[in-house]
Amino acid sequence: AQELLTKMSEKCFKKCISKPGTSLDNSEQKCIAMCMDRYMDAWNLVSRTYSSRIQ
Amino acid sequence: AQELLTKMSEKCFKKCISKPGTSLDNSEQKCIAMCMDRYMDAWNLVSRTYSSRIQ
Amino acid sequence: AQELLTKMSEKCFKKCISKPGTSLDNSEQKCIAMCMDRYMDAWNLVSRTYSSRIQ
Amino acid sequence: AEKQKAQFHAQIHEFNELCWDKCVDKPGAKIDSRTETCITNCVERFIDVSLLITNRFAQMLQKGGEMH
Amino acid sequence: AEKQKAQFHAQIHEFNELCWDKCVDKPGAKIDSRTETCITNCVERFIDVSLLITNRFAQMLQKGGEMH
Amino acid sequence: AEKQKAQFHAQIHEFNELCWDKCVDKPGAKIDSRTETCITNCVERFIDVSLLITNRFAQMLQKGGEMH
Repeated sequence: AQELLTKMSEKCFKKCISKPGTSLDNSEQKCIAMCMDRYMDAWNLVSRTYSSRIQ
Repeated sequence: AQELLTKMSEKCFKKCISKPGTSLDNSEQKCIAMCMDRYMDAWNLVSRTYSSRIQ
Repeated sequence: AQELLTKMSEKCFKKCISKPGTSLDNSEQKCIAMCMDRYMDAWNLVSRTYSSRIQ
Repeated sequence: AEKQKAQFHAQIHEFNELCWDKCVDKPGAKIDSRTETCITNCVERFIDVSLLITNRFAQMLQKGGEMH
Repeated sequence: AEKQKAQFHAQIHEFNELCWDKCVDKPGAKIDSRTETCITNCVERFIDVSLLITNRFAQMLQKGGEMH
Repeated sequence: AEKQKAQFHAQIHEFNELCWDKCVDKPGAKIDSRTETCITNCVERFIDVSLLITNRFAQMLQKGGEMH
Protein backbone atom coordinates (compact mmCIF):
# COMPACT_ATOMS: atom_id res chain seq x y z
CA ALA A 1 0.00 0.00 0.00
CA GLN A 2 3.06 2.26 0.13
CA GLU A 3 2.58 3.61 -3.38
CA LEU A 4 -1.11 4.28 -2.78
CA LEU A 5 -0.26 6.30 0.34
CA THR A 6 2.44 8.27 -1.46
CA LYS A 7 0.24 9.18 -4.43
CA MET A 8 -2.73 9.96 -2.20
CA SER A 9 -0.60 12.30 -0.08
CA GLU A 10 0.63 14.12 -3.18
CA LYS A 11 -2.75 14.43 -4.88
CA CYS A 12 -4.59 15.47 -1.70
CA PHE A 13 -1.89 17.92 -0.66
CA LYS A 14 -2.25 19.59 -4.07
CA LYS A 15 -6.06 19.67 -3.83
CA CYS A 16 -6.39 20.80 -0.22
CA ILE A 17 -3.37 22.93 0.73
CA SER A 18 -3.28 25.95 -1.53
CA LYS A 19 -1.16 28.09 0.80
CA PRO A 20 0.80 26.05 3.35
CA GLY A 21 0.52 27.79 6.75
CA THR A 22 2.15 27.19 10.14
CA SER A 23 -0.18 24.27 10.87
CA LEU A 24 -2.91 22.21 9.21
CA ASP A 25 -6.11 24.06 10.05
CA ASN A 26 -9.46 22.41 10.59
CA SER A 27 -10.83 22.87 7.11
CA GLU A 28 -7.62 21.53 5.59
CA GLN A 29 -7.80 18.43 7.78
CA LYS A 30 -11.41 17.82 6.74
CA CYS A 31 -10.53 18.31 3.10
CA ILE A 32 -7.67 15.79 3.40
CA ALA A 33 -9.98 13.21 5.00
CA MET A 34 -12.61 13.65 2.27
CA CYS A 35 -10.02 13.64 -0.47
CA MET A 36 -8.59 10.42 0.92
CA ASP A 37 -12.01 8.73 0.93
CA ARG A 38 -12.69 9.87 -2.64
CA TYR A 39 -9.24 8.78 -3.77
CA MET A 40 -9.92 5.30 -2.46
CA ASP A 41 -13.38 5.26 -4.04
CA ALA A 42 -11.72 6.14 -7.33
CA TRP A 43 -9.03 3.52 -6.82
CA ASN A 44 -11.60 0.80 -6.15
CA LEU A 45 -13.69 1.87 -9.12
CA VAL A 46 -10.68 1.91 -11.45
CA SER A 47 -9.62 -1.45 -10.13
CA ARG A 48 -13.09 -3.01 -10.71
CA THR A 49 -13.43 -1.48 -14.19
CA TYR A 50 -10.00 -2.65 -15.27
CA SER A 51 -10.49 -6.15 -13.82
CA SER A 52 -13.81 -6.69 -15.58
CA ARG A 53 -12.28 -5.47 -18.84
CA ILE A 54 -9.31 -7.80 -18.86
CA GLN A 55 -11.24 -10.91 -17.89
CA ALA B 1 9.06 -0.02 -27.80
CA GLN B 2 6.94 -0.55 -24.66
CA GLU B 3 7.83 2.80 -23.15
CA LEU B 4 7.12 4.60 -26.42
CA LEU B 5 3.66 3.02 -26.58
CA THR B 6 2.90 3.88 -22.96
CA LYS B 7 3.93 7.51 -23.28
CA MET B 8 2.18 7.88 -26.64
CA SER B 9 -1.05 6.50 -25.15
CA GLU B 10 -0.89 8.93 -22.27
CA LYS B 11 -0.02 12.00 -24.31
CA CYS B 12 -2.57 11.26 -27.04
CA PHE B 13 -5.32 10.40 -24.59
CA LYS B 14 -4.76 13.78 -22.93
CA LYS B 15 -4.76 15.63 -26.28
CA CYS B 16 -7.71 13.83 -27.92
CA ILE B 17 -10.15 12.71 -25.21
CA SER B 18 -11.40 15.75 -23.35
CA LYS B 19 -14.58 14.13 -22.04
CA PRO B 20 -14.42 10.33 -22.04
CA GLY B 21 -17.77 8.97 -23.39
CA THR B 22 -19.26 5.49 -23.67
CA SER B 23 -17.12 4.71 -26.73
CA LEU B 24 -14.34 6.20 -28.84
CA ASP B 25 -16.18 8.21 -31.49
CA ASN B 26 -14.95 8.71 -35.02
CA SER B 27 -13.30 12.08 -34.51
CA GLU B 28 -11.52 10.82 -31.41
CA GLN B 29 -10.17 7.84 -33.34
CA LYS B 30 -8.90 10.09 -36.11
CA CYS B 31 -7.32 12.42 -33.58
CA ILE B 32 -5.54 9.47 -31.92
CA ALA B 33 -4.18 8.24 -35.26
CA MET B 34 -2.90 11.71 -36.18
CA CYS B 35 -1.48 12.28 -32.73
CA MET B 36 0.34 8.97 -32.95
CA ASP B 37 1.91 9.87 -36.30
CA ARG B 38 2.99 13.27 -35.00
CA TYR B 39 4.37 11.72 -31.80
CA MET B 40 6.55 9.41 -33.86
CA ASP B 41 7.63 12.28 -36.13
CA ALA B 42 8.66 14.16 -33.00
CA TRP B 43 10.42 11.11 -31.60
CA ASN B 44 12.42 10.60 -34.79
CA LEU B 45 13.30 14.28 -34.96
CA VAL B 46 14.41 14.36 -31.33
CA SER B 47 16.42 11.22 -31.88
CA ARG B 48 18.20 12.64 -34.98
CA THR B 49 18.87 15.99 -33.30
CA TYR B 50 20.30 14.39 -30.19
CA SER B 51 22.40 11.89 -32.16
CA SER B 52 23.98 14.55 -34.34
CA ARG B 53 24.73 16.64 -31.26
CA ILE B 54 26.53 13.96 -29.31
CA GLN B 55 28.63 12.73 -32.20
CA ALA C 1 24.19 14.52 -7.60
CA GLN C 2 22.96 13.18 -10.94
CA GLU C 3 19.30 13.36 -10.03
CA LEU C 4 19.66 16.89 -8.68
CA LEU C 5 21.24 18.01 -11.95
CA THR C 6 18.54 16.32 -14.03
CA LYS C 7 15.66 17.84 -12.08
CA MET C 8 17.32 21.23 -11.96
CA SER C 9 17.81 21.20 -15.72
CA GLU C 10 14.16 20.35 -16.30
CA LYS C 11 12.72 22.85 -13.83
CA CYS C 12 15.00 25.69 -14.94
CA PHE C 13 14.48 24.97 -18.64
CA LYS C 14 10.73 25.25 -18.05
CA LYS C 15 11.08 28.49 -16.07
CA CYS C 16 13.62 30.25 -18.29
CA ILE C 17 13.17 29.08 -21.89
CA SER C 18 9.67 29.95 -23.03
CA LYS C 19 10.44 29.87 -26.76
CA PRO C 20 13.58 27.90 -27.60
CA GLY C 21 15.61 29.86 -30.19
CA THR C 22 18.73 29.10 -32.21
CA SER C 23 20.99 29.72 -29.21
CA LEU C 24 20.78 30.53 -25.50
CA ASP C 25 20.70 34.30 -25.34
CA ASN C 26 22.20 36.36 -22.55
CA SER C 27 19.04 36.83 -20.52
CA GLU C 28 18.28 33.13 -20.73
CA GLN C 29 21.75 32.26 -19.47
CA LYS C 30 21.38 34.67 -16.54
CA CYS C 31 17.94 33.26 -15.75
CA ILE C 32 19.36 29.71 -15.74
CA ALA C 33 22.18 30.71 -13.38
CA MET C 34 19.77 32.40 -10.99
CA CYS C 35 17.29 29.56 -11.18
CA MET C 36 20.07 27.11 -10.38
CA ASP C 37 21.13 29.06 -7.29
CA ARG C 38 17.54 29.31 -6.08
CA TYR C 39 16.95 25.60 -6.75
CA MET C 40 19.90 24.74 -4.58
CA ASP C 41 18.75 27.16 -1.88
CA ALA C 42 15.39 25.41 -1.92
CA TRP C 43 17.04 21.99 -1.85
CA ASN C 44 19.15 22.91 1.16
CA LEU C 45 16.16 24.42 2.95
CA VAL C 46 13.99 21.37 2.27
CA SER C 47 16.81 19.14 3.42
CA ARG C 48 17.28 21.06 6.70
CA THR C 49 13.55 21.23 7.39
CA TYR C 50 13.05 17.54 6.78
CA SER C 51 16.11 16.54 8.81
CA SER C 52 15.07 18.56 11.85
CA ARG C 53 11.56 17.11 11.62
CA ILE C 54 12.59 13.47 11.57
CA GLN C 55 15.14 13.74 14.36
CA ALA D 1 2.19 -14.56 -11.11
CA GLU D 2 3.85 -12.20 -8.60
CA LYS D 3 5.19 -10.12 -11.45
CA GLN D 4 1.80 -10.01 -13.14
CA LYS D 5 0.19 -8.85 -9.94
CA ALA D 6 2.74 -6.07 -9.58
CA GLN D 7 2.11 -5.01 -13.18
CA PHE D 8 -1.63 -5.01 -12.57
CA HIS D 9 -1.19 -2.75 -9.55
CA ALA D 10 1.13 -0.40 -11.43
CA GLN D 11 -1.56 -0.08 -14.12
CA ILE D 12 -4.23 0.72 -11.55
CA HIS D 13 -2.05 3.47 -10.12
CA GLU D 14 -1.39 4.90 -13.56
CA PHE D 15 -5.08 4.84 -14.57
CA ASN D 16 -6.12 6.24 -11.23
CA GLU D 17 -3.80 9.23 -11.46
CA LEU D 18 -4.87 10.00 -15.01
CA CYS D 19 -8.60 9.65 -14.35
CA TRP D 20 -8.45 11.41 -10.98
CA ASP D 21 -6.91 14.43 -12.68
CA LYS D 22 -9.50 14.28 -15.46
CA CYS D 23 -12.63 13.61 -13.42
CA VAL D 24 -12.26 14.91 -9.87
CA ASP D 25 -12.38 18.65 -9.44
CA LYS D 26 -13.14 19.23 -5.77
CA PRO D 27 -13.47 16.05 -3.67
CA GLY D 28 -16.94 16.14 -1.99
CA ALA D 29 -18.55 14.33 0.92
CA LYS D 30 -19.60 11.49 -1.36
CA ILE D 31 -18.57 10.38 -4.82
CA ASP D 32 -21.35 11.61 -7.13
CA SER D 33 -22.68 9.62 -10.07
CA ARG D 34 -21.22 12.01 -12.63
CA THR D 35 -17.72 11.50 -11.29
CA GLU D 36 -18.31 7.77 -11.14
CA THR D 37 -19.40 7.64 -14.79
CA CYS D 38 -16.47 9.83 -15.78
CA ILE D 39 -13.97 7.53 -14.06
CA THR D 40 -15.45 4.35 -15.52
CA ASN D 41 -15.50 5.83 -19.04
CA CYS D 42 -12.02 7.25 -18.56
CA VAL D 43 -10.55 3.82 -17.73
CA GLU D 44 -12.47 2.12 -20.57
CA ARG D 45 -11.49 4.73 -23.16
CA PHE D 46 -7.88 4.76 -22.01
CA ILE D 47 -7.73 1.02 -22.57
CA ASP D 48 -9.32 1.55 -26.03
CA VAL D 49 -6.71 4.17 -26.87
CA SER D 50 -3.85 1.93 -25.74
CA LEU D 51 -5.16 -0.97 -27.82
CA LEU D 52 -5.73 1.24 -30.86
CA ILE D 53 -2.19 2.59 -30.63
CA THR D 54 -0.60 -0.80 -29.99
CA ASN D 55 -2.40 -2.44 -32.94
CA ARG D 56 -1.70 0.42 -35.30
CA PHE D 57 1.94 0.38 -34.26
CA ALA D 58 2.18 -3.36 -34.95
CA GLN D 59 0.69 -2.80 -38.42
CA MET D 60 3.17 -0.03 -39.16
CA LEU D 61 6.08 -2.23 -38.18
CA GLN D 62 4.83 -5.00 -40.51
CA LYS D 63 4.31 -2.64 -43.44
CA GLY D 64 7.14 -0.19 -43.17
CA GLY D 65 9.94 -2.04 -41.44
CA GLU D 66 11.63 -0.99 -38.25
CA MET D 67 11.54 2.35 -36.49
CA HIS D 68 14.50 3.47 -34.63
CA ALA E 1 22.09 2.51 6.22
CA GLU E 2 22.91 2.98 2.54
CA LYS E 3 19.32 2.19 1.65
CA GLN E 4 18.01 4.62 4.27
CA LYS E 5 20.25 7.36 2.91
CA ALA E 6 18.97 6.75 -0.61
CA GLN E 7 15.39 6.90 0.66
CA PHE E 8 16.12 10.14 2.49
CA HIS E 9 17.50 11.67 -0.69
CA ALA E 10 14.56 10.47 -2.76
CA GLN E 11 12.24 12.17 -0.27
CA ILE E 12 14.17 15.43 -0.48
CA HIS E 13 13.86 15.40 -4.26
CA GLU E 14 10.15 14.71 -4.06
CA PHE E 15 9.51 17.45 -1.48
CA ASN E 16 11.71 19.86 -3.37
CA GLU E 17 9.84 19.40 -6.65
CA LEU E 18 6.46 19.77 -4.97
CA CYS E 19 7.41 22.84 -2.93
CA TRP E 20 9.38 24.45 -5.76
CA ASP E 21 6.28 24.29 -7.94
CA LYS E 22 4.11 25.65 -5.13
CA CYS E 23 6.39 28.39 -3.82
CA VAL E 24 8.73 29.65 -6.54
CA ASP E 25 7.18 31.74 -9.25
CA LYS E 26 10.05 33.57 -10.89
CA PRO E 27 13.51 32.82 -9.45
CA GLY E 28 15.09 36.13 -8.32
CA ALA E 29 18.61 37.28 -7.47
CA LYS E 30 18.17 36.10 -3.88
CA ILE E 31 15.72 33.82 -2.14
CA ASP E 32 13.26 36.15 -0.38
CA SER E 33 11.86 35.50 3.08
CA ARG E 34 8.36 34.87 1.76
CA THR E 35 9.57 32.06 -0.47
CA GLU E 36 11.67 30.70 2.40
CA THR E 37 8.66 30.62 4.73
CA CYS E 38 6.53 29.06 2.02
CA ILE E 39 9.05 26.26 1.42
CA THR E 40 9.51 25.51 5.12
CA ASN E 41 5.75 25.42 5.71
CA CYS E 42 5.24 23.39 2.55
CA VAL E 43 7.62 20.66 3.73
CA GLU E 44 6.20 20.66 7.27
CA ARG E 45 2.57 20.51 6.08
CA PHE E 46 3.35 17.84 3.51
CA ILE E 47 4.78 15.68 6.29
CA ASP E 48 1.64 16.41 8.38
CA VAL E 49 -0.57 15.35 5.47
CA SER E 50 1.39 12.15 4.92
CA LEU E 51 1.17 11.25 8.61
CA LEU E 52 -2.54 12.06 8.75
CA ILE E 53 -3.22 9.88 5.74
CA THR E 54 -1.02 7.02 6.90
CA ASN E 55 -2.58 6.94 10.38
CA ARG E 56 -6.12 7.21 9.05
CA PHE E 57 -5.39 4.44 6.57
CA ALA E 58 -4.08 2.19 9.35
CA GLN E 59 -7.26 2.83 11.37
CA MET E 60 -9.45 1.98 8.39
CA LEU E 61 -7.62 -1.28 7.86
CA GLN E 62 -8.11 -2.22 11.52
CA LYS E 63 -11.80 -1.35 11.52
CA GLY E 64 -12.99 -2.39 8.11
CA GLY E 65 -10.65 -5.16 7.10
CA GLU E 66 -8.76 -5.21 3.83
CA MET E 67 -9.24 -2.90 0.89
CA HIS E 68 -10.65 -4.01 -2.45
CA ALA F 1 27.22 -0.72 -24.68
CA GLU F 2 23.79 -2.13 -23.79
CA LYS F 3 23.61 0.19 -20.81
CA GLN F 4 24.63 3.16 -22.92
CA LYS F 5 21.93 2.35 -25.45
CA ALA F 6 19.31 2.17 -22.71
CA GLN F 7 20.50 5.53 -21.37
CA PHE F 8 20.35 7.04 -24.84
CA HIS F 9 16.76 5.85 -25.24
CA ALA F 10 15.75 7.13 -21.82
CA GLN F 11 17.12 10.54 -22.83
CA ILE F 12 15.15 10.52 -26.07
CA HIS F 13 11.96 9.79 -24.15
CA GLU F 14 12.67 12.56 -21.68
CA PHE F 15 13.47 15.13 -24.39
CA ASN F 16 10.49 14.05 -26.43
CA GLU F 17 8.03 14.51 -23.58
CA LEU F 18 9.43 17.91 -22.70
CA CYS F 19 9.54 19.20 -26.28
CA TRP F 20 6.18 17.65 -27.22
CA ASP F 21 4.56 19.57 -24.37
CA LYS F 22 6.35 22.75 -25.36
CA CYS F 23 5.94 22.62 -29.14
CA VAL F 24 2.85 20.60 -30.10
CA ASP F 25 -0.47 22.24 -29.46
CA LYS F 26 -2.96 20.36 -31.60
CA PRO F 27 -1.51 17.49 -33.65
CA GLY F 28 -2.33 18.12 -37.34
CA ALA F 29 -2.39 16.03 -40.50
CA LYS F 30 1.30 16.72 -41.07
CA ILE F 31 4.09 18.06 -38.91
CA ASP F 32 4.52 21.72 -39.94
CA SER F 33 7.88 23.44 -40.27
CA ARG F 34 7.25 25.68 -37.27
CA THR F 35 6.74 22.69 -35.00
CA GLU F 36 9.79 21.02 -36.52
CA THR F 37 11.98 24.06 -35.83
CA CYS F 38 10.58 24.34 -32.32
CA ILE F 39 11.40 20.70 -31.54
CA THR F 40 14.92 20.89 -32.95
CA ASN F 41 15.66 24.09 -31.03
CA CYS F 42 14.04 22.69 -27.91
CA VAL F 43 16.34 19.64 -27.91
CA GLU F 44 19.44 21.74 -28.69
CA ARG F 45 18.67 24.34 -26.01
CA PHE F 46 17.84 21.70 -23.44
CA ILE F 47 21.24 20.13 -24.02
CA ASP F 48 22.81 23.62 -23.67
CA VAL F 49 20.98 24.17 -20.39
CA SER F 50 22.07 20.78 -19.03
CA LEU F 51 25.70 21.45 -19.94
CA LEU F 52 25.59 24.95 -18.49
CA ILE F 53 24.17 23.63 -15.23
CA THR F 54 26.54 20.67 -15.02
CA ASN F 55 29.63 22.81 -15.64
CA ARG F 56 28.54 25.53 -13.24
CA PHE F 57 27.82 22.89 -10.61
CA ALA F 58 31.29 21.38 -11.05
CA GLN F 59 32.85 24.83 -10.61
CA MET F 60 30.85 25.44 -7.45
CA LEU F 61 32.00 22.16 -5.98
CA GLN F 62 35.62 23.02 -6.71
CA LYS F 63 35.38 26.48 -5.22
CA GLY F 64 33.05 26.03 -2.30
CA GLY F 65 33.47 22.44 -1.26
CA GLU F 66 30.61 20.01 -0.82
CA MET F 67 26.92 20.81 -0.83
CA HIS F 68 24.62 20.43 2.16
